[in-house]
Amino acid sequence: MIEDLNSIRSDFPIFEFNPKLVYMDSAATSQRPKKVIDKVAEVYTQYNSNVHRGIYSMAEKVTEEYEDARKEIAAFLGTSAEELIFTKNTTESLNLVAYMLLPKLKNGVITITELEHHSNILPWRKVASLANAEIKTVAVDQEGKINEADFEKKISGTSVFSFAHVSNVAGTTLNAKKMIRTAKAEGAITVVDGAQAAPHIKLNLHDMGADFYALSGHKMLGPTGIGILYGNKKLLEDLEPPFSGGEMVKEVHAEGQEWNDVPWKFEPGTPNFAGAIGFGEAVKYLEKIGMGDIELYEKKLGRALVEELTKIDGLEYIGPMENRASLLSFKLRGYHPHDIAAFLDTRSIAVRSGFHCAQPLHEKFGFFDGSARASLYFYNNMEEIESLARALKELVKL
Amino acid sequence: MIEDLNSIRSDFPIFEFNPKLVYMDSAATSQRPKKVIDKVAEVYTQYNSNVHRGIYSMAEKVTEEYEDARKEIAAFLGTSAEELIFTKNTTESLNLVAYMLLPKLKNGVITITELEHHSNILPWRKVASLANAEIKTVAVDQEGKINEADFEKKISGTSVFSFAHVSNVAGTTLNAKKMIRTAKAEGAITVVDGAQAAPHIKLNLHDMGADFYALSGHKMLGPTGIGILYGNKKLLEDLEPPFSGGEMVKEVHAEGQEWNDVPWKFEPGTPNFAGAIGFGEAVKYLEKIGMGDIELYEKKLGRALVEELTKIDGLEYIGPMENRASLLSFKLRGYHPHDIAAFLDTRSIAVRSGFHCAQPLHEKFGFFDGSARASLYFYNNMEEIESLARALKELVKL
Amino acid sequence: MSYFFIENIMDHYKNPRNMKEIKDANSVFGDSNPTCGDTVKIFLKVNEGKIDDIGFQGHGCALSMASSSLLTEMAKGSELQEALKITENDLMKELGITELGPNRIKCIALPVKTLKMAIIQYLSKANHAGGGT
Amino acid sequence: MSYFFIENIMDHYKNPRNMKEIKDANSVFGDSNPTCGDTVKIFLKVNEGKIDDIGFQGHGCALSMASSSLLTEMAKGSELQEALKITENDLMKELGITELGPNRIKCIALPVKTLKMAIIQYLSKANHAGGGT
Ligand SMILES: Cc1ncc(COP(=O)(O)O)c(C=O)c1O
Ligand SMILES: Cc1ncc(COP(=O)(O)O)c(C=O)c1O
Repeated sequence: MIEDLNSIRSDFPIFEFNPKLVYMDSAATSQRPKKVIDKVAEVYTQYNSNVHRGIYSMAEKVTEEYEDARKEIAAFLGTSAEELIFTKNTTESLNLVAYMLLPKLKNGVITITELEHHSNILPWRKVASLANAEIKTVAVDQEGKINEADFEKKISGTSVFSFAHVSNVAGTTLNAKKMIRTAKAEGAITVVDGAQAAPHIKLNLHDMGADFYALSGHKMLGPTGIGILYGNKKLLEDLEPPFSGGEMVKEVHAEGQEWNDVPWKFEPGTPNFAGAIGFGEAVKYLEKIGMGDIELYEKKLGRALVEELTKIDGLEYIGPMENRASLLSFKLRGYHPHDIAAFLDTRSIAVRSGFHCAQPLHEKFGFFDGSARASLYFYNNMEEIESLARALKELVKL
Repeated sequence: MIEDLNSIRSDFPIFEFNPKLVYMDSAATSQRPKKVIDKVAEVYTQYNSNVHRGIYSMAEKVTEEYEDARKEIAAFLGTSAEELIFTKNTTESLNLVAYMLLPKLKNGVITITELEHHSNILPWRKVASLANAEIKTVAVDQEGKINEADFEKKISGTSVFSFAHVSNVAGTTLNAKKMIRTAKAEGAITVVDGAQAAPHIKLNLHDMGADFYALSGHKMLGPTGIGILYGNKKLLEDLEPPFSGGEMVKEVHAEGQEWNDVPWKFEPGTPNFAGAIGFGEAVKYLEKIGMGDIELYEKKLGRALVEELTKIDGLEYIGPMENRASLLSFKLRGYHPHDIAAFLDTRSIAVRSGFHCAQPLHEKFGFFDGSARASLYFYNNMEEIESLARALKELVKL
Repeated sequence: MSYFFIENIMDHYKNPRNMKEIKDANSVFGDSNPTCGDTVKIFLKVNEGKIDDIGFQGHGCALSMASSSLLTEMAKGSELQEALKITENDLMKELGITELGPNRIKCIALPVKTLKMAIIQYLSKANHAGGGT
Repeated sequence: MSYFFIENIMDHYKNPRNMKEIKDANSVFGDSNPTCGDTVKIFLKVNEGKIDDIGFQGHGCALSMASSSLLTEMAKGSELQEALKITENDLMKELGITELGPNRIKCIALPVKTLKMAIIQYLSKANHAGGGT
């Protein structure tokens, strides 16, 4: 159980540097524990050299650390290491899979949902325009939950189904396993945007059955510039790499080339090896705390967030009342979201305002000015939620 | 003048951690000074939050640092900040520009040279196959220099001309300005792979006239996972972004979207902001030492490398005798390049062996087992070159 | 100091000056900041090269509304050439803000840009019509 | 300790055993490590399920050549089923190497893999031919 929160907070140097900070923007990017920051510095200080192929000692060491990080993350996600492609973030992962699937999309149908982040909308619009494919969007109800009937209808005949596992605005968690089963029965390839799920939920991707799963290291204690695209091994072996360059080939001749094995054939160029190794350390840290415990604790935070904030007069939010992720996107009658965030900043509370890269969803719910979003992680606590509520009440009285 | 080398070396923590290390693999990745390592840790410790749009103080601070880094790098390269796209490495930069230019390549001609790294070959093969374009390859002579007559012949009618400014195997430096002028007179768009030039040469991209220029931060003292694609503003404004997602749009609606201004429309998703800020710090460090001085000093190193190593019986190298970058790719009769590197490792000398992602070039020169490559930077010195030569002589006697 | 505690800003925000439509305006220009949903529309009544009357309508955060209000005050009665010269910095000075992060500058830039466009539109119309009222 | 200073390795490298073509081999298999240009070709003379004679030809670094040489020594005279079981680890032990980085393991893996393929090829041919010599 997460009880000794003080000890957890002291693992994060930013709270030491800024003890008053109430950081509620973890859905944008999380804070990072000392272990991760130190690990990155360790790479640069002790065995910095390029991964793969180098056969002097430092190069062997860094390659080992890099591939060990991949194994660590694979175990964490319930996959095997050769199914994990290192990218720079979720957005690159989604663009990569979209271009990988392009040859299979000719005149096909791509289905997404109304909950998507721009990163899971725009790449599909791009490949749809290249492949003359159609995009269908599954509707959500007033609580931001999938409209089951609409899903059943739209999934039929779909070539690729891509959806957010957890919405970064509504806080809805989708029943990924069930939806994937339905989609696969229709012959669809399934892609999951796990940017907001992987940091908060114990995952087992093999059990879930997704063909592809995308996530960002920086949202789950890792360094910036490192992400993952998980891909089912069989598919990875069959598909062509859309991007190419050094390190992802076995042979290149004046005519023709032979790709490397998976996953390396999808990792052209020098990877962010310090970032990957740091991400491995982040995952170790999460394992130590325990994803099960994190999930339980954050459920409490999510519930408290709704309870405390809905006491405020004129506050409206997007998403379900119950079973929500520990984030809340809201507006306050008479106050522009920017003003809410700017005012909270005077109280050292960091929340984001705007559309959070999900403008169609905001428009659907009539949030034309966007929203203010408080997004929490396991290093937050109940007192901070009370501080947030108190500050908002102050604002309303101003 | 670079004279006080001891003080420079003490800026790099890896030499303190491993005082015997003779690091001669900087063409693969450079070492990083303490200032850069510390800057990355500073971001994570003092104002870690996502760039753009956040309006609380930390988000403002990190956005400012991120955009200041872009300005710093722009000044360093002789461009304006809005022409610099942050990528993860040269390879991503080259893939990005190749896909950006895809719509202009239909049935066109792409010209490259025999000196190219796989990262400047394979992306062009990919878009050539998509656009039904032809690839022409300008030959080099026995010294690894451009065959001028062949260049004149092949450049005619070219849609895109892409070439390595400095070869990572032969050490040849091309006359970029002159070749660009010729290519532009033929109506070609010019792309330069600057991975091995930017770390070593004082650049002024506006003066050079390239339309695009790609480079990697990790080869010039910066963190891993950060690179640059410079693009001429007019072209950047006209071209469509091939990759998309959060942060690179002004508006997204159920139907349609409006891209952000340049350069942001080419930067989908959360950037490697800690990496970019660290890269800004690296460039400041290089400015302080002085690129002019680095160039002069490395000329000396390059000359000494050839002089000392060619004294060894049975050694053959690729590239020009004079005017070479401070790197040497060589083989030694009777010794496989792997054995050379493994033996040098026992003497704490780190060199790379293999094809260095430039297999066609090795094959051209009959180096079918690849080569061993010693690549130096301004933190290397003459004594280290002597140590290398001594160790190779030892090997020959073994 | 945060703009929340600068009286001048809060005063302009809560009691905006010149927040009105001008029916017989001779130039009307509207623009928006799509990333945050802010909108501003400016109405100009120009007479012999001077801004006789100015109004604005809009919708957005306190900063953008207060700066629109203040801007109309500053512009009212001035020569077009003078009004064209008003910058974000002038507004900040008048509002009493010493610094503003990169993500908020655009809240102030929107009304400045919109006024500029309204004036330019007026001038080019006047030009077209054969040179001045 | 680096392999340069392990006598056994240097001995096998400089005086490779069984480095020969076998003209009447009943299985020949060649493979390569394209990333470093190493090649190995293995010749097998099998009799009643036993390796009567074995030869190799090849080209590569000291590690790959020494391990090819040693491997032929280990396999010679053994049952096919036994020879199939030889792993990279066994070779390392015999050579006297305690650890090997990820980028060098493949130098040892190449001859092991090649021998395996030569045996499998022999077995499937034998099978096709109606079951055993
Ligand atoms: C000439 C050249 N181009 C491109 C690259 C690729 O750089 P990166 O691996 O950082 O993408 C390299 C580095 O190996 C290089 O030397
Ligand atoms: C649901 C969702 N998908 C995708 C992304 C994009 O992640 P990144 O910016 O790390 O690429 C985010 C993060 O903002 C997100 O919340």
